[in-house]
Amino acid sequence: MKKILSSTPLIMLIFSVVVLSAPIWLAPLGANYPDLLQKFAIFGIFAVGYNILFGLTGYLSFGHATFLGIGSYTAVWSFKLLTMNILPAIILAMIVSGVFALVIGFLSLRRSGIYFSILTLAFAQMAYSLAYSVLTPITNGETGLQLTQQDPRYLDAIAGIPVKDGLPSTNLFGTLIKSMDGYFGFYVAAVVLIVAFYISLKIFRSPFGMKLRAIKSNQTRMKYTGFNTRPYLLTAFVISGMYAGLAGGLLASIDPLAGAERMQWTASGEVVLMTILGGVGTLIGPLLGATIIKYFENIFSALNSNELHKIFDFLPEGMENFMVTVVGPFVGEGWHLTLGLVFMIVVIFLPGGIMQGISHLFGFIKRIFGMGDKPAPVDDTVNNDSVSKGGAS
Amino acid sequence: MDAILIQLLNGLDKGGAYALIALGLTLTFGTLGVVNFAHGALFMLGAFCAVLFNKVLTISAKVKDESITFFDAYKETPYLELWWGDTGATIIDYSVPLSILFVIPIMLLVGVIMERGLIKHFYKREHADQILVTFGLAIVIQEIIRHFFGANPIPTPAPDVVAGSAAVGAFFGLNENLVYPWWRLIYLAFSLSIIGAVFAFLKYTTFGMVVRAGMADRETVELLGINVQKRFTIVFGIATVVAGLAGAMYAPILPPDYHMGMDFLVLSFVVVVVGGMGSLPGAVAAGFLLGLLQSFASMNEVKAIFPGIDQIIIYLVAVVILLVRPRGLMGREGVFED
Amino acid sequence: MSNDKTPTLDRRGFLKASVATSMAATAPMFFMKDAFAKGEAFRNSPKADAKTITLGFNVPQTGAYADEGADELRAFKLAVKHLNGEGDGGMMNTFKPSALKGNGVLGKKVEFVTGDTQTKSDAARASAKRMIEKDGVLMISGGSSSGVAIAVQGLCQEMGTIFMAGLTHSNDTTGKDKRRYGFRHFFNAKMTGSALGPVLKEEMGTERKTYHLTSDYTWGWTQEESIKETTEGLGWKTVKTVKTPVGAGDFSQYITPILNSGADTLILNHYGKDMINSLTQSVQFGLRDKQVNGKNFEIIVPLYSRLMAQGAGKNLQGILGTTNWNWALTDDGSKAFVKSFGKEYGNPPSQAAHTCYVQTLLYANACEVAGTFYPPEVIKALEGFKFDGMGNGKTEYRAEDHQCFKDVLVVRGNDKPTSQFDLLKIVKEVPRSAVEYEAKVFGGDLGPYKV
Amino acid sequence: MSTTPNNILEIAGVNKTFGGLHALSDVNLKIEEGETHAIIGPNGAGKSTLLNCCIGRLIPDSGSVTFNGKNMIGMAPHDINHAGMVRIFQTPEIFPDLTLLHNVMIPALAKRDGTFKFNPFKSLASEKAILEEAHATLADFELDKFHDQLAGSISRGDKRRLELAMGIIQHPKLLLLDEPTAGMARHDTNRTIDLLKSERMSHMTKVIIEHDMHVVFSLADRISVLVRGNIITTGTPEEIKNDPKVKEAYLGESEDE
Repeated sequence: MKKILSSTPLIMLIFSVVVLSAPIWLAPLGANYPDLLQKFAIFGIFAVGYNILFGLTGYLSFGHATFLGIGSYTAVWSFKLLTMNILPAIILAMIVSGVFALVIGFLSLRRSGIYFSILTLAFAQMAYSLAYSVLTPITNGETGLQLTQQDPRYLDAIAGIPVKDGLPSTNLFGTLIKSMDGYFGFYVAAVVLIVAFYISLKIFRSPFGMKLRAIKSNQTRMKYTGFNTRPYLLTAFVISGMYAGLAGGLLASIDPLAGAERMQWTASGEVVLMTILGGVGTLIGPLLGATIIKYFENIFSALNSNELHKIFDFLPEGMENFMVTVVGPFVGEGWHLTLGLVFMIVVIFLPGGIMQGISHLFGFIKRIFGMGDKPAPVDDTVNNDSVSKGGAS
Repeated sequence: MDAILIQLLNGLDKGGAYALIALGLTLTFGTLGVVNFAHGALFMLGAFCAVLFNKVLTISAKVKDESITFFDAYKETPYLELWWGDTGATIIDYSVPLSILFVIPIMLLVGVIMERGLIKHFYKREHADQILVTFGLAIVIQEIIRHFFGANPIPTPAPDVVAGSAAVGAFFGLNENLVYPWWRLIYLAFSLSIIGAVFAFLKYTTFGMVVRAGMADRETVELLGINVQKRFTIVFGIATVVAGLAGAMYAPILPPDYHMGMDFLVLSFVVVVVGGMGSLPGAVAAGFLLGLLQSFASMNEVKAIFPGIDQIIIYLVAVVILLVRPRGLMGREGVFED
Repeated sequence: MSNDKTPTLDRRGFLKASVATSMAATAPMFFMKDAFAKGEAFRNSPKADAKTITLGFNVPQTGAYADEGADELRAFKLAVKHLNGEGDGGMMNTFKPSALKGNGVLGKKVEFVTGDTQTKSDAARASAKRMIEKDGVLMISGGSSSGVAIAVQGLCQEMGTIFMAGLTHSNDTTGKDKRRYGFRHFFNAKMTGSALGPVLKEEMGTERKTYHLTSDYTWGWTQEESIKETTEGLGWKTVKTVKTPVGAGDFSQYITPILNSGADTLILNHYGKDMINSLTQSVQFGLRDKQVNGKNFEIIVPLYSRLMAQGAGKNLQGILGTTNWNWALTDDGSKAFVKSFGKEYGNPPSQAAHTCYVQTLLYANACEVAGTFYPPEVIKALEGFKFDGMGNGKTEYRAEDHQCFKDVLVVRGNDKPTSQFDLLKIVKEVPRSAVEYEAKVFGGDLGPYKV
Repeated sequence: MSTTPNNILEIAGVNKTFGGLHALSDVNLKIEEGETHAIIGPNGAGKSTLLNCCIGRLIPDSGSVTFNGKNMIGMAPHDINHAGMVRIFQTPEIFPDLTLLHNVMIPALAKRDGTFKFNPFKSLASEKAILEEAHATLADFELDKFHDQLAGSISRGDKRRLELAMGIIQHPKLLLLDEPTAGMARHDTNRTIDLLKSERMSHMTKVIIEHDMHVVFSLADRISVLVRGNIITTGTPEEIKNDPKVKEAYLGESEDE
């Protein structure tokens, strides 16, 4: 039973169904509109990739948004210079961010622990500052890199694609998918997410992934066991950098704009928070973390007293007003407060992030119904893969 | 030449501020082994103690503005001045330095509550967890401050006598254009004395010796066993007070707003790490080094050669130092490396 | 005219309904890029029998401009109230020529949704997309920075939703990045320069040496360029222009070189927190007490915002700058608005609030004039629209670049404030003719009506 | 013992100082293939320093370490491992966050994959040979019943045997054991002795640092005595037992053993 549930094809099947049906089951939460669904998928990719570095090796990078930003810039430049087809844009985004990750990773991985973190942070801050100001000819600074009608788009010109009035839209081979607008964008991102998740799953369950986890557990031992740990770390760094580049490229593919703020330290911090919130080193956790943070950012921030009244409509009037008054400070402009509280509550009560809460919950259910050793669905590997806590430093 | 001199002074001034802000952070790192992302928020809280003190002192009577009927204006003269005359006015004028008396107990209380209530449960947890919980706390503190004070910066002036500039150049018989704000000179002196006081405390008291032993080897502290918990609380309290003092005295230079802590957070981390984790002299040295370099990198002559260098100099130097010296300027092996 | 349109609205309404009900399903029509599908149905077009329409107010609710955003939101709510015929009507009573009836827009009650731009392009676009995709808004307004305005404006062009910009001062918004679907009521750096020119000449003569500290990003650069153009036109010399990083906090290292530069005028091309900090610190460095070249050293802050100016406190007193609007204006429109806003919220409106209120009314009016919500028609109604009674005198929405042309206020930090709101004193209302320029100087392309 | 010694490890003239302290001075030692060689000596004699110099954790100030005919000095730890010299640490160095099974799979993979191999798409479950060997090794060490427990959660004695298993699975040419029974109860010590004498390990060349003379005399073919950074003598257990220098060094220096 356990074996079947943890088999890769089954996990992938369940995962794909869950992801692709998101527009349906997210409807009650008011989160089923295209833009947010796209953000879920894209930041999910970012977090899943980040987890390959942080979750497996324990190296806490504070500069991964740099690669996301570089991916976005690369993709937009591909739209400007080459073609509006998203495939070359995304591939180029991954290559270019991979190259940057190789250089930054090579230098930063000469140090470990917090020294590594600060090195990545320093590189990221330099990239951000330069992109915001001095590199404006490449990045268009604060406004962000945008498409214009006059862009050359050499490949499209060669292919004889006519220039229309207004800005062209990104597409996949012109006819296959005409535009990345709306749900199309989501489904493209969702398919990429499924592939990205599959690769992450394979890495987690490969000897390579096990070695990365061993590095996290005891790097000194790895060296005396005959492994050169630096190339392993660098590979993980570059893979996660390319995931970030992929996410950045997708962001630009769906909405062709790339801004420097995507590379700010707060953006790098966000992916760290997503990963920890969901559960470091678990397969699904980072994805959950990304979803929760993006949900707060987009839905909680938009609630105002009008909407609250609608939500609490079912209560008697006195209660309704009371609830609106109580909840009011935590939504709308107060959404940061709620997010801060969620961070604290999760980390205080669930040291392993939300995934730990979920596995506790399944344990609880099991106990109540006196069921056997049936594993938690979807992500059985979580239990094996999750990091053990305590004893740090 | 004059330009270099004044940038030197400016660099020292900046360095003093950086060192002071980083001091508490490195203390928490070194002794408690906690990565405190709420340190910036504590700095901000200190500044808002000064703001609050000023606001309380300047409470004045509401008057109806006759010309416009919908809002209340406030009388020019606060109650304090009405009651105590010139004495009251002087107290208001000196509200920022006086607020120190008020910052110390408040921040100590905040520190103790924070350590007892939250931080102590995170000593044995992973750094990632420490980051998440303190970052969450920082956001919560920020939002509470915003709720009461709004998002805009609040002017918190220095006393009138020191609001202007000191003729530094004339004093040393140099170019008389060489002036420097009094308050910044005071801040430099203030940070040096606080740094000195913390060092003296650690060096010449038995308590300090235990703490230093702890910074050198955390396990030893635990083995000592005698009231280690209490000492940790006090150390955290000291770190909080230092952060608060740094913030309160900074208010005249940078009108405080709820987000100022986050703006300083990254910088203070860079200073601490460049100095070497857990090394107090390292943090001070790194503070001054980065302050001076930033000052000189901002000179027009330098920027003409390297455009944008002033924006990245701190990070560039951090990268170079960390690549050349594995543990920063004065860090020791094994601290925060896993 | 509106009667003629009714059947079309019906058909559109039907299409809209079918789209709406097929949410989450895979109906192929959902994947159409075109905002205007068959017929003249357009994105979020309201059903004929719909009682309400929704507008989207996208303002910074967190971050440095949160207070400004909160004030914008107050103005929007007030505007919605007035449009729906509640309250005292505010500037609806002074606005002319007005087609507004006080029964909503085209007989439909106005509702609104809000969102947080965080003063970040990505967040602002995400928020705007949510409004368009989820909440079905017809128009988006708000914002407190040019980067955000340009980013959202670009998005709105693609989505076929009208964007009525809030506070944005960069020349680019209606210059090289102008869009058919974007409209700006606020003034810009170019107009600031033109307005300041005569006052500077009058007060400081023609022989000055200026030193610029400029925020190192697009808005800073355009303002520096515009001010330089003006001052050099007066015969002033520019000693040095220095770029400062955004959010530097401590500007001392950029201020110290000024002391020895031989300049006698400092121009701070900073906004928001940067402006407060650089101004506070410049004053601490004794710049205003200095005598250079036999003249008093002067500081100029070309773009003022009263809300932000509060943070600079006394340092602001006597310093010249410009503003789009000030609550102390005494024309009927301003008075009506200040009264209405003050009664509602207990404090006077900021210029950001004013511009957002006006933008909302202008959009509603354009819909009434066009007799439809169909964006191309509404745009045509706005383009070249001339109006008065909105607080800035006679105003025109220029068709070529969607920039409003109106009088600009030159103000000075008040040295004897009578209340905590009385921070700026109006020095001069520079007439519209003095700040006008040709649309083509900035280039750019509005793009198509239909997207 | 053997008259035609095939020296697998030759330590010649190795010096190491820490500050002013001479941890090792002019140490010469030859380990013959197939033998079990014990190094004994009082606390602080430099035994662990000597091992560290062999496996690349420390670099001697002077002298040479030749393993299998190759100079080891300056080589990275992972390369020394691949040359066939494997060390078992005094305080167990395992992977506490991994299961026991994975703990022994890692060294087996190192043996097969070399210092670096990028194979992200190969499934762990498909590593049949490695899995089999890992299970067999765990079984040899009576650990297989814990194979899916985290290594950090087992007893200290089990951890030490786990580390031994991790060393054995690499089939090293030379196994360096740093006090394999320190801190163990008598029962566990005997189990360890039996293991080291088992068929699987008895022919493996081993260097053992040990305080417990019972262990030393049960296992060692030859013994070297290290005192204050000097090898004072090397010989068979019988020779050492009767060597007056050794007696003097031990009785004069150390109170317990």
